[in-house]
Amino acid sequence: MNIFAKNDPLATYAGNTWCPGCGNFGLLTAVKSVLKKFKETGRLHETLLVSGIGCHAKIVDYLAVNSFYSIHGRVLPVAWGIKMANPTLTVIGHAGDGDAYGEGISHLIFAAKRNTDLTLLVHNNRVYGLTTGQFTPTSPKGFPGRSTPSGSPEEPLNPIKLALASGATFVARGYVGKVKHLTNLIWEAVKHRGFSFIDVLQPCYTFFNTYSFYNEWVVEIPSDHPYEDLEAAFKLAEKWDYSSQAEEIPIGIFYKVKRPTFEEEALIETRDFDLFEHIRKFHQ
Amino acid sequence: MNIFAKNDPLATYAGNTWCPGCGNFGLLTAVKSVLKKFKETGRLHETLLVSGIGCHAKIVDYLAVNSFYSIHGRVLPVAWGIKMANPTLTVIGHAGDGDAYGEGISHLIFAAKRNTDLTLLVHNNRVYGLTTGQFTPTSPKGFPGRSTPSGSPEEPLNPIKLALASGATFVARGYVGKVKHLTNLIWEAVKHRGFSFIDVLQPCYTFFNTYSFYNEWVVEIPSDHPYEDLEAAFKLAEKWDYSSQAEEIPIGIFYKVKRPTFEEEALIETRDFDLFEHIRKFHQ
Amino acid sequence: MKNSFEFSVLFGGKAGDGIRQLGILWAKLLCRRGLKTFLYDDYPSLIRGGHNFSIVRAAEFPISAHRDQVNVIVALNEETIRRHQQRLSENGVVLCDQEIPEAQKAPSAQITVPWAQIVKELSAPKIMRNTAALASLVRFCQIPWEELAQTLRELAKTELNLSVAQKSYELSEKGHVDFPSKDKNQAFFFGNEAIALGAAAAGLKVFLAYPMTPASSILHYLAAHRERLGINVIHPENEIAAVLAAIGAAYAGSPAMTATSGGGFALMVEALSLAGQAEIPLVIVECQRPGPSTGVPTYTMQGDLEFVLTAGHGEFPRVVLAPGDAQEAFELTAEALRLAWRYQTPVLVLSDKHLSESLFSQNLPQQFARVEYKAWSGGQTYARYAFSEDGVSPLAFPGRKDAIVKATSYEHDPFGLTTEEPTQIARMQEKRLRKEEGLKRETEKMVGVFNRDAPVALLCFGSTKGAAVEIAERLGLRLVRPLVLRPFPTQTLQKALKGADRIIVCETNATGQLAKLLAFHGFRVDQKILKYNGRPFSVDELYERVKELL
Amino acid sequence: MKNSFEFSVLFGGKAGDGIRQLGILWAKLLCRRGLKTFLYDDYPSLIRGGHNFSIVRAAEFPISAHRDQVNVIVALNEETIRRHQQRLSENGVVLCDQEIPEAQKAPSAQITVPWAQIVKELSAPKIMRNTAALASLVRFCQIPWEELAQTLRELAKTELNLSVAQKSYELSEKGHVDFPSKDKNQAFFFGNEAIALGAAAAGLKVFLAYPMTPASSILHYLAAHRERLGINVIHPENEIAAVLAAIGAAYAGSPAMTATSGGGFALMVEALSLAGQAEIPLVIVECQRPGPSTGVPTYTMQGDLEFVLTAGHGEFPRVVLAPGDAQEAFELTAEALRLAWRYQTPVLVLSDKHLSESLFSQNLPQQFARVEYKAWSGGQTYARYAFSEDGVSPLAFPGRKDAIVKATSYEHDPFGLTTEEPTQIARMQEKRLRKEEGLKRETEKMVGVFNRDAPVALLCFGSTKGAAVEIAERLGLRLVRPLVLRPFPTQTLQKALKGADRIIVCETNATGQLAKLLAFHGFRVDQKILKYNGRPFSVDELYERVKELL
Ligand SMILES: Cc1ncc(C[n+]2csc(CCOP(=O)(O)OP(=O)(O)O)c2C)c(N)n1
Ligand SMILES: Cc1ncc(C[n+]2csc(CCOP(=O)(O)OP(=O)(O)O)c2C)c(N)n1
Ligand code: SF4
Ligand code: SF4
Ligand SMILES: [Mg+2]
Ligand SMILES: [Mg+2]
Repeated sequence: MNIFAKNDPLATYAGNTWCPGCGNFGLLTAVKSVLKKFKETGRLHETLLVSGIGCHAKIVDYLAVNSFYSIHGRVLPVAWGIKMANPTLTVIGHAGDGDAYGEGISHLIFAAKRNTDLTLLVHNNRVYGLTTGQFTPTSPKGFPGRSTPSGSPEEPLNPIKLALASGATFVARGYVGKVKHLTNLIWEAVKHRGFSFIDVLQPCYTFFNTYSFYNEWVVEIPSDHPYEDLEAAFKLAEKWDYSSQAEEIPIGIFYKVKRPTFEEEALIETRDFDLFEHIRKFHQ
Repeated sequence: MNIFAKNDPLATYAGNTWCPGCGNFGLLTAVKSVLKKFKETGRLHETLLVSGIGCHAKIVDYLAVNSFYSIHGRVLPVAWGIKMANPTLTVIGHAGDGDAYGEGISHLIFAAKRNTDLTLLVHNNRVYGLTTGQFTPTSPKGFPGRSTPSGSPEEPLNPIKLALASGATFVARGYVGKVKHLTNLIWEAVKHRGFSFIDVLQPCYTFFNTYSFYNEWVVEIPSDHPYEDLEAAFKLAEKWDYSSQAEEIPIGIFYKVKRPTFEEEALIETRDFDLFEHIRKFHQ
Repeated sequence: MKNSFEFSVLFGGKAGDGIRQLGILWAKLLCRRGLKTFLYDDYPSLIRGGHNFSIVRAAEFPISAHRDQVNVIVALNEETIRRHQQRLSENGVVLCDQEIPEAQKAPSAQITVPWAQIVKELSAPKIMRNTAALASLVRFCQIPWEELAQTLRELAKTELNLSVAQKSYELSEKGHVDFPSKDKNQAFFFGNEAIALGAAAAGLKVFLAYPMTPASSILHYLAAHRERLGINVIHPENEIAAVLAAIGAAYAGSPAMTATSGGGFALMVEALSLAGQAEIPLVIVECQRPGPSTGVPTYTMQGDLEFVLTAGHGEFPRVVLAPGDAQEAFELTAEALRLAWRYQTPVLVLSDKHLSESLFSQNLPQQFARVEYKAWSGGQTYARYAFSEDGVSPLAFPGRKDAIVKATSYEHDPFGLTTEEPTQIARMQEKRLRKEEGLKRETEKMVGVFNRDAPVALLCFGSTKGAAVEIAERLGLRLVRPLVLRPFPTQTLQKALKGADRIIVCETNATGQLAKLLAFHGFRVDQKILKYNGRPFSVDELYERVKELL
Repeated sequence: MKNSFEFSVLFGGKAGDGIRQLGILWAKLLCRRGLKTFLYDDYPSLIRGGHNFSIVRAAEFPISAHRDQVNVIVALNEETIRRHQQRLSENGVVLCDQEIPEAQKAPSAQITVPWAQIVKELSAPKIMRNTAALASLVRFCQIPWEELAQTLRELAKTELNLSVAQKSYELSEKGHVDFPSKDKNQAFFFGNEAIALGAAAAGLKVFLAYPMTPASSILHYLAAHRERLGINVIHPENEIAAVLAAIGAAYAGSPAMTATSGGGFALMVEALSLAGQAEIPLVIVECQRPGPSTGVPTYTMQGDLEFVLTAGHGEFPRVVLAPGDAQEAFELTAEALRLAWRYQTPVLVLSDKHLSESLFSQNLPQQFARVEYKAWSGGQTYARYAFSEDGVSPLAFPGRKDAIVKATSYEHDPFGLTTEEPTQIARMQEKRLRKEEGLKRETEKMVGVFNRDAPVALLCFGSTKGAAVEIAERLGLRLVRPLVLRPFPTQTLQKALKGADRIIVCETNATGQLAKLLAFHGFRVDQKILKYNGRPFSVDELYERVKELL
């Protein structure tokens, strides 16, 4: 027996259990295209996915690559530890919005601050999917989830602004309705040295169907956007604050700069040592 | 026996154990002045302090007012819960920088997002004081703490930017070297309805003596600053990024706007109910 | 089984077919007829697709477990028939949609009705096939249309539902079952609803929880009813915030609770210890599911008992209560709040998926515990942690003019100021631990005993009650169930087990945690029946497992 | 005590006076003379002020505990004399600064030296009074100047230190002690240094920790030596990140560890369970301090034993090791890494403030455990969770061309893909739990026994060893110490306790957690000696407490 699906060397035999119409399918397609490039250059075994828990996280069961299906909110520290052990791996994190912006928000801020060399894709459906439809940090105010049947009382967070404020060096937004654009974004993110963050708009067909809303308002960021200008990025991020109204929802790269990575700044080459010499020197 | 110090109705009999020269003394003075105003209007019993764990946190032992000496990183959720039970209390949180920006950063973001009606004073000495001198999220890169003897490998976080990006409605910076200015800031923060955040520069005399650095660079924000302009606030916050260089360290209010509080938006009047009527209606 | 009417129906289909809702409506309809019902729900961790099924058992006698054999299978897809037809009893019938291709081939008696077609014709959403199926079942059971109509009117609420039901009712055929009807309506509660109501009845005022199966429905229920119950219901950023805000609320005077499953509880452990030190009345509901870690999120296991018994650093009093059905869930959750406030210490209610997400028809007691506490009567300087004989200090809340209320996580003196002085440290440890005496006294009697004199004793805790109680009756066994697991009710158990020749422990975990706990307290355990595949015991399965040992 | 030389000195002053450093230098100097030393450090949770003291005991025989009586008090302030003079033995002497006003009045023999003045004259920082004091002590003990000079040169390093010392040495007077000198240097280690080195020696490559007393010095030591030891040492944003990154690192092939105290460990519990399910070799060091909650952060208690034994939701194998001194700390931490990797499951090392922050002079063993694992030999499709007889699956790390390595928190099939299927769930639970057999076999012998045939047996674990071993020797008691607490070494303990008339358990907590564990495993406990004021047993105190019972 082996782990592969019948006709697809990138897929496992695990049956897909996303709802029909789920935005995760588009994301899966995009990620697969990126993995395919790795496969073509014989580097697929050097890629690794880390996921949280939630609908989004099932993606690692579907893909025949190295993966760590971790726990809710902890994609980033697990991925970080993996990089400590083996900085040559290309690590892509898959988190939900509950995952990355709720339970695990602290790690997002620190991954950005440290410029850890990995990519985080947040499958942002603005709802807790797998736990059947509660409001998340990016749900619009008034969202009638199961924990807030008369409407969420909170304004949403804007994760783009948060990532910018935390020092991320690659900040982008994608949309599963634009798979090709998303594929390119992911590819750029993976190539970027340092922490690459993509908030991926991923409608939840069952609990928060936002397709037509996004289709109406999503606009690609023009290529003359000043990618290295933090204030410009912040301004662009303010165009849409994750509410249920929009005039324009920019997708694409908001910000991209070079900064030394955590791995470059903090890690040393590990090696063995002579215990008894060490004791003679420091303990006698 | 009673809890009061001999000659000071605002102080307890607990002996002060901060190091001579500690910046916390200035903060204590400022807080005391504010509490004094409450005392004068007969409302001291309606004030309440919540602290984390660290040198900063000892402040609650020294003050003869209601307090909850909580655990490391959890000032804000405890304070939030207190407000749920009794929204009429004036709650002031005292956190360390390790506390608020490390262990407890998630709660800071959500207190800001929700606009919970309380005040958070971060005693930001940019070092873990009580655990004897490790680098914190706001230590400058290269800081030689006990966990990073050859220098911290990370760029500091800018908590002002973070609070702004998270939706805080009152964002300020104070300095213990300017006690009067600080007292006013705290007073303004306490009066503000919603989440008021003050990052207080508090030199740690023992592990990170920054007095002369701050004395040199601290500049009060001019009163014509556009307090309601988020982008202006962000720009001002960028003047100093918590590194060991500065050209100007603005102190004062960066940002201040009105927004409904969590308590207004989310809380209901609690009351008793008739169980058997409820059962007849929903369970039969 | 008893010589009395009982009837089981299995409803099966894909997630998204409304299987659960279908089972619930059927169960409720029967409750309104005065029957006792029990609903067991089996579903994988996904939102659409996969295979869901619910078994609704109804009887004239009290039940709180399901059986493997069923009288009717209501199949919304072919897979249901394939997976479950071996469960059909003699004369069992499959009700299914005409469109199911396999239908004709299945060996058992079948009744097909054009549910999909009905729904289509009425332009109803596809999920309303479940209403159509319900109508066929109702018809098959010779239950009058009016009863279904009324149930739908009250519980399902849309007109379209009624039309679909009516059409399907008309097109369906009668069976031969004679469904009894009693005078008195039965109340029905999911385990988690009973927990929520128990807390509310006892005086809960603040509830915080982060969603986690199988605890989430406590949050959903309380959120839906918050105005009615007068409770603030908050979904915060994570479990740590949930428990700490509950602590803050309790300190400031509001009875507060949180609920979660094992992984979320793990995140609350630091705060649990804080509640112990700061003497905060805190109630945590822990709804177990199979671990370790994420494990099998929508299934059941009693694998966290040892964990909750000693979770938290340092030593402090705590109570762990383990209800076995909805009625106990209600009573013990109310009691949890009472004990937490009476003793100012954390109390845990241990549930599991099988209790939390099964539907019971039981009546709730008229009498139940309520929050009460030793209030400070004013006078001298208030000392939050004043020494006292029973270890409990008079309580005042911040905001009153005559008291300074200082709570703390540090070791402290009576005023709540930090101490590092050795004698003070020891005295305060003793003060807190002294509460264990009162707690022990108050909980010592909390043991369920049935058939007190039978020579073979079956022991279990929590949701295993449902199956065990029937087995005990059927086989004439003694059934002994500790309802409190810490403090452990040793003396009562000793009495309850007196003269037992044989002691058999049954529980749904792999290492026999209750058996270990019994051994620790000096009890002999002769045999263990363990199950750890994520599924609860059905009556039939437990019967076989016990029979093997006798 | 043995009829052999021993000598205790108490150093006291304010935090910030350099008391600890002073004690350490003295201890090290004596170690270099070939004496055995033990340093006990008592300090409140503050940075400047308060009252700190260290007791350094030195002897010609092995010791790992302090005594209450001391031969010399080195007082950097008056308070030290007041607080401690009752500890002085007959002929004891107080060494203090001329400036101390009370000095003259104290009843005991005193030698005053103008330390403050010396420091001032040499324009040295005030803290260097500690060096001056050390020099007076050295002089008093008739130890040649050259020895002090060399120690200072190597350990304190500044010229100014030397000048201060020299001046003070000259101005101080000789006493009458004849301090022995042996050939062989003794090595010296704080408990936490031994833990760090044990891990490093076994093959640690990634260490992550968030500071928390009394675990922080593991972080500080490893951070200071990271280049030398070739280990990545990282201080992350919180304990949750620490443990999860350690898990990530171990999954990717690097032996990883984290260290914390009870409150921090509480935050790691969710991840502990993950390591159990995902079968990750994870080592966590838990250095206990008095709880509950923040408790008394700089003091000691053995209050977290029950917590660590069963922390985590669900059922999975784990090991809990409890060293009693530096040598055992080294050996058992190395063993922890070995076992974690051999069995791919979490292993805990349980220390406490008294072990972690005391200084021991002991030699480390030449032989010690190292990380080894069942490596995958390639060939067919790699299955991370392949079934095997001992429950351990061959290991491969992500990055190799021939393997897809999938780790998961869900219940899973051999490839690591999610399963909800009942048979698979049960089989995987069994697979993991099967590791307990091997673990049991490998750890069963881990019991320390002394005076095997004595009729009265003293039982203890962890840091209580130091005092207990001396008492056992002095009173002719049997001493039995489980070094592993899970799996519990029942058979070996049975053998070790065979024929014991009386079993006395001593531990530093309020509820007798080791005693409970023994009872659980069927052992009779006749008497308990508990201490829970945050202070460890001194030799003298334990002697009195045991004597009372005999
Ligand atoms: C510590 C913890 N808390 C709660 C849960 C329950 N849980 C599982 S998935 C999930 C929500 C997932 O939402 P999101 O991250 O947005 O992912 P989605 O399902 O929407 O893709 C939660 C709360 C958990 N597994 N662990
Ligand atoms: C969960 C937890 N982790 C770690 C600690 C140990 N600890 C106590 S104080 C402190 C650092 C405090 O630093 P900061 O918050 O900056 O406060 P400061 O002492 O500088 O005022 C730490 C890490 C703790 N008490 N609890
Ligand atoms: S619930 Fe939403 S996010 Fe989850 S699989 Fe269904 S459509 Fe996708
Ligand atoms: S260590 Fe620093 S912050 Fe703490 S009391 Fe001393 S000077 Fe103040
Ligand atoms: Mg989501
Ligand atoms: Mg600090």
